[in-house]
Amino acid sequence: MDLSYGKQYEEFRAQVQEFLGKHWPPKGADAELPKEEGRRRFRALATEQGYLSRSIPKRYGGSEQEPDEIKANIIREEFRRVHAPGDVTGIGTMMLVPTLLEKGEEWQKEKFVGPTIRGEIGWCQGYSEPGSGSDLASLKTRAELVGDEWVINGQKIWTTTALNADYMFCLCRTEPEAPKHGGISYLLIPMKQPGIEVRPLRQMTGGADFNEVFLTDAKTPKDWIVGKRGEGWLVSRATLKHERNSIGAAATSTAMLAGLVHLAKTTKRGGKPCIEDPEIRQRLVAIEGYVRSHEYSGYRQLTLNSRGESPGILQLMNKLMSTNIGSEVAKLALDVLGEDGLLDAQAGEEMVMLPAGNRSWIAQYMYSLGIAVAGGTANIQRNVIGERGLGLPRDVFADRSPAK
Amino acid sequence: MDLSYGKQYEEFRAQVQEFLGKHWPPKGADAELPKEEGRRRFRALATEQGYLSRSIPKRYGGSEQEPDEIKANIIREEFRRVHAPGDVTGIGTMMLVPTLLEKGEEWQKEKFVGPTIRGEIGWCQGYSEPGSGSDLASLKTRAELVGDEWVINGQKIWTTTALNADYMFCLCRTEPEAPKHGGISYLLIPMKQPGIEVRPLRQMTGGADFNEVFLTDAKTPKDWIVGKRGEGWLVSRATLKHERNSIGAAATSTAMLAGLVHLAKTTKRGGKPCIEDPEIRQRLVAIEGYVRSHEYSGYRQLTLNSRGESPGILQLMNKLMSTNIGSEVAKLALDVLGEDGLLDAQAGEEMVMLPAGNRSWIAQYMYSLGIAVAGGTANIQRNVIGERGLGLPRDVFADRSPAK
Amino acid sequence: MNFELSEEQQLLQQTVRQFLEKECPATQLRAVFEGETGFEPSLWKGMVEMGLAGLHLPEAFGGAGLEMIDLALVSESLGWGAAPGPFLGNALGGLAILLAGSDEQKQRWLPRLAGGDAIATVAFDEAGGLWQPEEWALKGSRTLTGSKLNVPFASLADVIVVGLAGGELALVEKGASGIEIRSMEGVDRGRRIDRVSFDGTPAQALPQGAEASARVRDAGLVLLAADAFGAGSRLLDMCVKYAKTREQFGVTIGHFQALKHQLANMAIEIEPARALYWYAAHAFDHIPKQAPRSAALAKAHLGERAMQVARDSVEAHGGIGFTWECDVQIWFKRAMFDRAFLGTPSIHRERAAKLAGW
Amino acid sequence: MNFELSEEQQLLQQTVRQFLEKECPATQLRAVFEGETGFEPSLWKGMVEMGLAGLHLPEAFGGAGLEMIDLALVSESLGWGAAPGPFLGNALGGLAILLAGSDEQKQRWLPRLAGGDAIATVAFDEAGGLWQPEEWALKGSRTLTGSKLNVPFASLADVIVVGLAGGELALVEKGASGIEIRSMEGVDRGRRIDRVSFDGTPAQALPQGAEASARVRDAGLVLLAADAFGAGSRLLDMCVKYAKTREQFGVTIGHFQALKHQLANMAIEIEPARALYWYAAHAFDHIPKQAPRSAALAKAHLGERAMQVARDSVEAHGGIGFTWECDVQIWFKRAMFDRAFLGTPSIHRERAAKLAGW
Repeated sequence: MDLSYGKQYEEFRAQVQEFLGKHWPPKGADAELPKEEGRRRFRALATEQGYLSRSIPKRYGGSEQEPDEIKANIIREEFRRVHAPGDVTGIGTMMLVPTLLEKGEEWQKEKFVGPTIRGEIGWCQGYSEPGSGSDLASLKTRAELVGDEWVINGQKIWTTTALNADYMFCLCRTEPEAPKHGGISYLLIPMKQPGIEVRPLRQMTGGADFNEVFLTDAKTPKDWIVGKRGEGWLVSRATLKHERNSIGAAATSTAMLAGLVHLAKTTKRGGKPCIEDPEIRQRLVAIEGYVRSHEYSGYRQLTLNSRGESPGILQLMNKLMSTNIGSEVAKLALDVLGEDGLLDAQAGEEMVMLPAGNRSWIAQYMYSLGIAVAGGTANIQRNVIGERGLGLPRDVFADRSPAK
Repeated sequence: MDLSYGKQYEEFRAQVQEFLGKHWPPKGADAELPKEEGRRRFRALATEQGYLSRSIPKRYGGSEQEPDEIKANIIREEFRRVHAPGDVTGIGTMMLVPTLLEKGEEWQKEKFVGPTIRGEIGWCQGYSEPGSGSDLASLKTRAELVGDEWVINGQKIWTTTALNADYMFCLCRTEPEAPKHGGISYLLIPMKQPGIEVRPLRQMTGGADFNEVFLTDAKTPKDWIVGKRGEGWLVSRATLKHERNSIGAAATSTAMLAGLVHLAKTTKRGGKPCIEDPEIRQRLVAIEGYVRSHEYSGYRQLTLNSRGESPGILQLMNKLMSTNIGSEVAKLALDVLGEDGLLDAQAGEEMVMLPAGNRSWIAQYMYSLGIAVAGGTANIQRNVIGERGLGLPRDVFADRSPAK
Repeated sequence: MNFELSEEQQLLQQTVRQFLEKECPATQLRAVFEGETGFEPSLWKGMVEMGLAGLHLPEAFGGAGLEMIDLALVSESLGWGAAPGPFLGNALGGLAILLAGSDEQKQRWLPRLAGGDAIATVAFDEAGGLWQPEEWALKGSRTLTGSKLNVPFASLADVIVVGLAGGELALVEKGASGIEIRSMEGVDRGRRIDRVSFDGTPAQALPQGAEASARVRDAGLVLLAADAFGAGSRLLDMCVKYAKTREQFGVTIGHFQALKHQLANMAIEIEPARALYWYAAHAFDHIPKQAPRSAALAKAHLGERAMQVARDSVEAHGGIGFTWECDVQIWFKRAMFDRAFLGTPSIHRERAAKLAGW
Repeated sequence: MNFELSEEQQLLQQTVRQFLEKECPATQLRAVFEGETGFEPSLWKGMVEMGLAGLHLPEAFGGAGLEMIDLALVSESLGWGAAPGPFLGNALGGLAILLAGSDEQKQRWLPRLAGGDAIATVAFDEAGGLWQPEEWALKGSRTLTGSKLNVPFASLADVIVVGLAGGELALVEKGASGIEIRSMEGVDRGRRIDRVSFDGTPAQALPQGAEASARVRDAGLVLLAADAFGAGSRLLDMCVKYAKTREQFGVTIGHFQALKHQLANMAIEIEPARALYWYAAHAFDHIPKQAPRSAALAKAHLGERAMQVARDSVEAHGGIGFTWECDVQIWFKRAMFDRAFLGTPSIHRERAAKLAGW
């Protein structure tokens, strides 16, 4: 066991630092460029160096590097340290690009991958519908081929970033006659068109991180389909494989704990800091037991992933671990807050990881439930752990989904 | 609302006290009688007075009183106060007698009820089998009519008091061809016969409150059957209606809490009594919240039952409330015990309600799981609350039982 | 032994519920919840006409002369309906004046409170969660200088009962000089809370304040426990209904055993606690020795249980339960108020331990 | 970054497990568990031959010179198999002598301990749960008078490492005068505990005791955490197997979603905690600053988690899980030992809070 990254990785880290020293913040002529242009230039340079878009082939604008989670982690660490622009984040790079690379047509890759990883175009995801939550495959949004266009009608929900997105990758029912999972296609749809209306979806916190998207005779070209007709379900499953970054999940847990400790130190009860209250101390350390378990399990997953080995059941647990920890943190925080538990949540607050003020802890108290939902409800997670992790029988009602 | 028993009941209490003053402990000539004989005589007197066997018709040796849970409660209280022998307890009086009265033949009532309520004969219950726990109706013990005798083969488990019982009331499969619930008959079987072997079933505590009963060509007369052939399931359900005494359940919870408080006061940690530890105090009061809820809900059930009204969902919760409280009490007790958590359970200890020494708290720590099982597992209880209490759909697998 | 509601009491609860279903249905409730003031005069007027404002005040003062249990039953029904408005502060303010006021003070205020011509509230909390009479630090008698937090509907109140050092109580009237009232933007938009600052503000002491203030606090604990029970049981109803209608995988989600058991657990968390607040309310009038501790225990337990049920309710509703549009949020925030107002569960658990002599 | 076991380490665990499956199957295990002494010489001999007795001792003393992580991995495997015997006390006793002993003391004892010619144990606890070095009150140097509780296999030990006031350590040899050893009838019959009383009993101080005792305690915490993880994960295995074979209502009970989710919850309680004890063991040798706190955290967390998993396991087995015949009880009691020995979770949570400077 060795928790340092090891010699050759520290050398790699040095190279990254040297590169950053040279190029960020922009030097010389580049320093004169407008901000966005400067960032664009820097990203281009960093990609040449193989620091960004590492998993993307060169011909689509990536740097096509050997997968190495540890190098990726070092790059994230060093770039963050100097606030240099890293890989463009968001659902486009995280989910659409890997899907296109695996299942898309050549022209689709050429048209969409480059601009997406350069942040020139943004995406949103059209999966969930009001009637289809855990039972996603029961979605009803219809797409009909009329001439050389798809005409789409229906409603999507829980759509983040829909307001600014240029395109949506969307699951639609194109083969009404086909069985549940077989009737779905994976379409790419321009968002800026009359047939699409986006309505922010307000949360109990008062903020609105999500949207509803209403499609009324929305249109998209016949060939803007990824995979064949009726293969949409499989195409969408393919992406799930790319969802990972276990470290990320654990980082959230550790950040929440740090915030909670800070809160307990700075909040007084009966004149004394809450952290001196024996009961609070017991509960804090009890939570930390879970947090460190998650954090160190993240190290282990990182190690195994970087070797191309599977962490097995562990990686099925990340979401539920975060959910459980988030909820315990939130409950203890509410006890620490005392009378401030009467205050309203910081309205419009983005999902808070390390809450700043007490009002954002109230938001956190509510978000800790939202998180549960975002990752599929806790019960779905338990099904996954029980069935895929422990090999227990599948739910009677859950019809076998073709992809697994 | 009025938590006192009210005037006419206090008068009744006075009568009971006066009676006890006269007759317990035995006076005059009775005082000379051998102990058992003295108790028998006293019970006879108390029955004449209408204090014992209140629900049993006079012709079978009872006192045939109007049902009145409050009077029954007062009698229990006063008799307990002076340690006078009350109604004979046990599964015979609690389950068999009510069943016979409702479903039995006249001759069966005459033969069995009197001796049972006088404590002259003892019973055990033959329901559960190794393969049939929550799915009781799947029981396999066979009884075949050979000539004018039933010949019984099979195995029963969780049979309390089997070692001393004179008879067993037993569910046996008599109609192998009939559907699951329809093939069962309710037989009365003499225990003292070569075909029956009783093996004590040792628990994790080391004690043995239960037994296994092996029936190998055990025999019982043709007419020792309650209800018709194949009606055994319904006959056995009928008894369940008679199981109640909500106060009893809550009394257990309050007694456990009292014991726990005593333990926390008398056990020291770091030189100070545990009850001064702020975390222990928080947990104690948190448990008390559940205990008092249970206790006061018991008052309410008593009130409603005494009016012949149904307490509804509350009544379905008594077992699970006791289970949950028992388990929380046990866990806190183990924390209070500290190093003594390393000690073995008081072997052979009967189910402890108000544990005496630390070793019996260890037994309690284990029994708090056993209780869950005894009342049907907690999951069965949750099904009952969810289905009968909240009207949610029945489990897919649980085949409808005819009686409900 | 009779531990069940009388027919009158059952009728009282029905009446309040039916009134709320008619006068404060979801749409109306939401409008008030999202509105400027959180107060709907016509709704309050209706409650006053039902006699809810003076239920616990003597008939001599225009009240109904009923007991704490009756007031608590109303509180449960209001929690069940998440009824917005000043019921709580008004009830406690009136009780304070009744128990601690001079005849003149009673004459001046109680009839108006009972008749809905005036609204009262209580200003107890001081920075640091100092809710309990023995913790109050605000000094002064004829004039007050300092501030109180989390005062329900202070901006609406004609008279504020202010807690002072030594557990004393004083009255401050609407528009008194040097008084400043600022909204604290509370989470329960049906029961708004304000910060009230005094600067040489004239006040009138309640003669028996020191003797009465703890009792007023206990009454508050009982009413909050009752309200929390009402909110929790309503949330359970909503979840059960949802489980019976929402379909996934071709069946109503109530078919899924895990959810069914979660709902059963919610039921066993909340339902038995009804008797806990009943007992505390009964003890308030009939078992004085047990009253303070029963109130603390009921408030701590129900504050916690209802809050947990509220969290479970969001999850039981899936994504939609997390939205503003879903009514769950309104009761969720109701539970947050009931849990924290007059002190969090841990505060009252520790008080209950002390009161038991532990 | 490499936070995974080496092939050697995986092999080590496999070897121990296979040895136990072969030499200590359920029947054999039960025989020792129910037997007089809880000790099976041939089994211990086998472990010694695998090098388990001296795994952490320098090769110079006949040990394998491995690290705490390796010792902890063995401890996990022993917990997994509920292996009866003196491994724990022997390992800690040896470590104490190694860290605190004079060259002569090391020469005298370590080779024999590594070679299985002698067995060591540790006597730390004093009445009142005083397990921690800073709490020890037993005084004396050349001779000891007083008593120690919960000493593993004292009756078996050739040498007992005794904790003294000031965190000092001393050796007492088998049969020393004035020593009295009485069984305490511990709950884990695979790791018997005795009460040891001294009356002018000759003892030999370990020169570096005061410096080493806390570290020996920390080692104990790591080993107990590892053992608890082994026991908990084995219990989970048993429950999953049972859920896949036991039938009710015509299907295996694993089909019931409520049980499936309970098993999933057990898995998420125990499985991630593996990394927690790995980290503590790794820190013991490589991150000295974090070693004490990581050990306390791992022991508190795993002591609690494994115990809860054990309780859940009884329920997951239904009635049969409550019987003596069902193997669950053996691991249940293993978990009880791991939880309480060297101090309950709450003790180490408070220590962890202090060590964080909270």
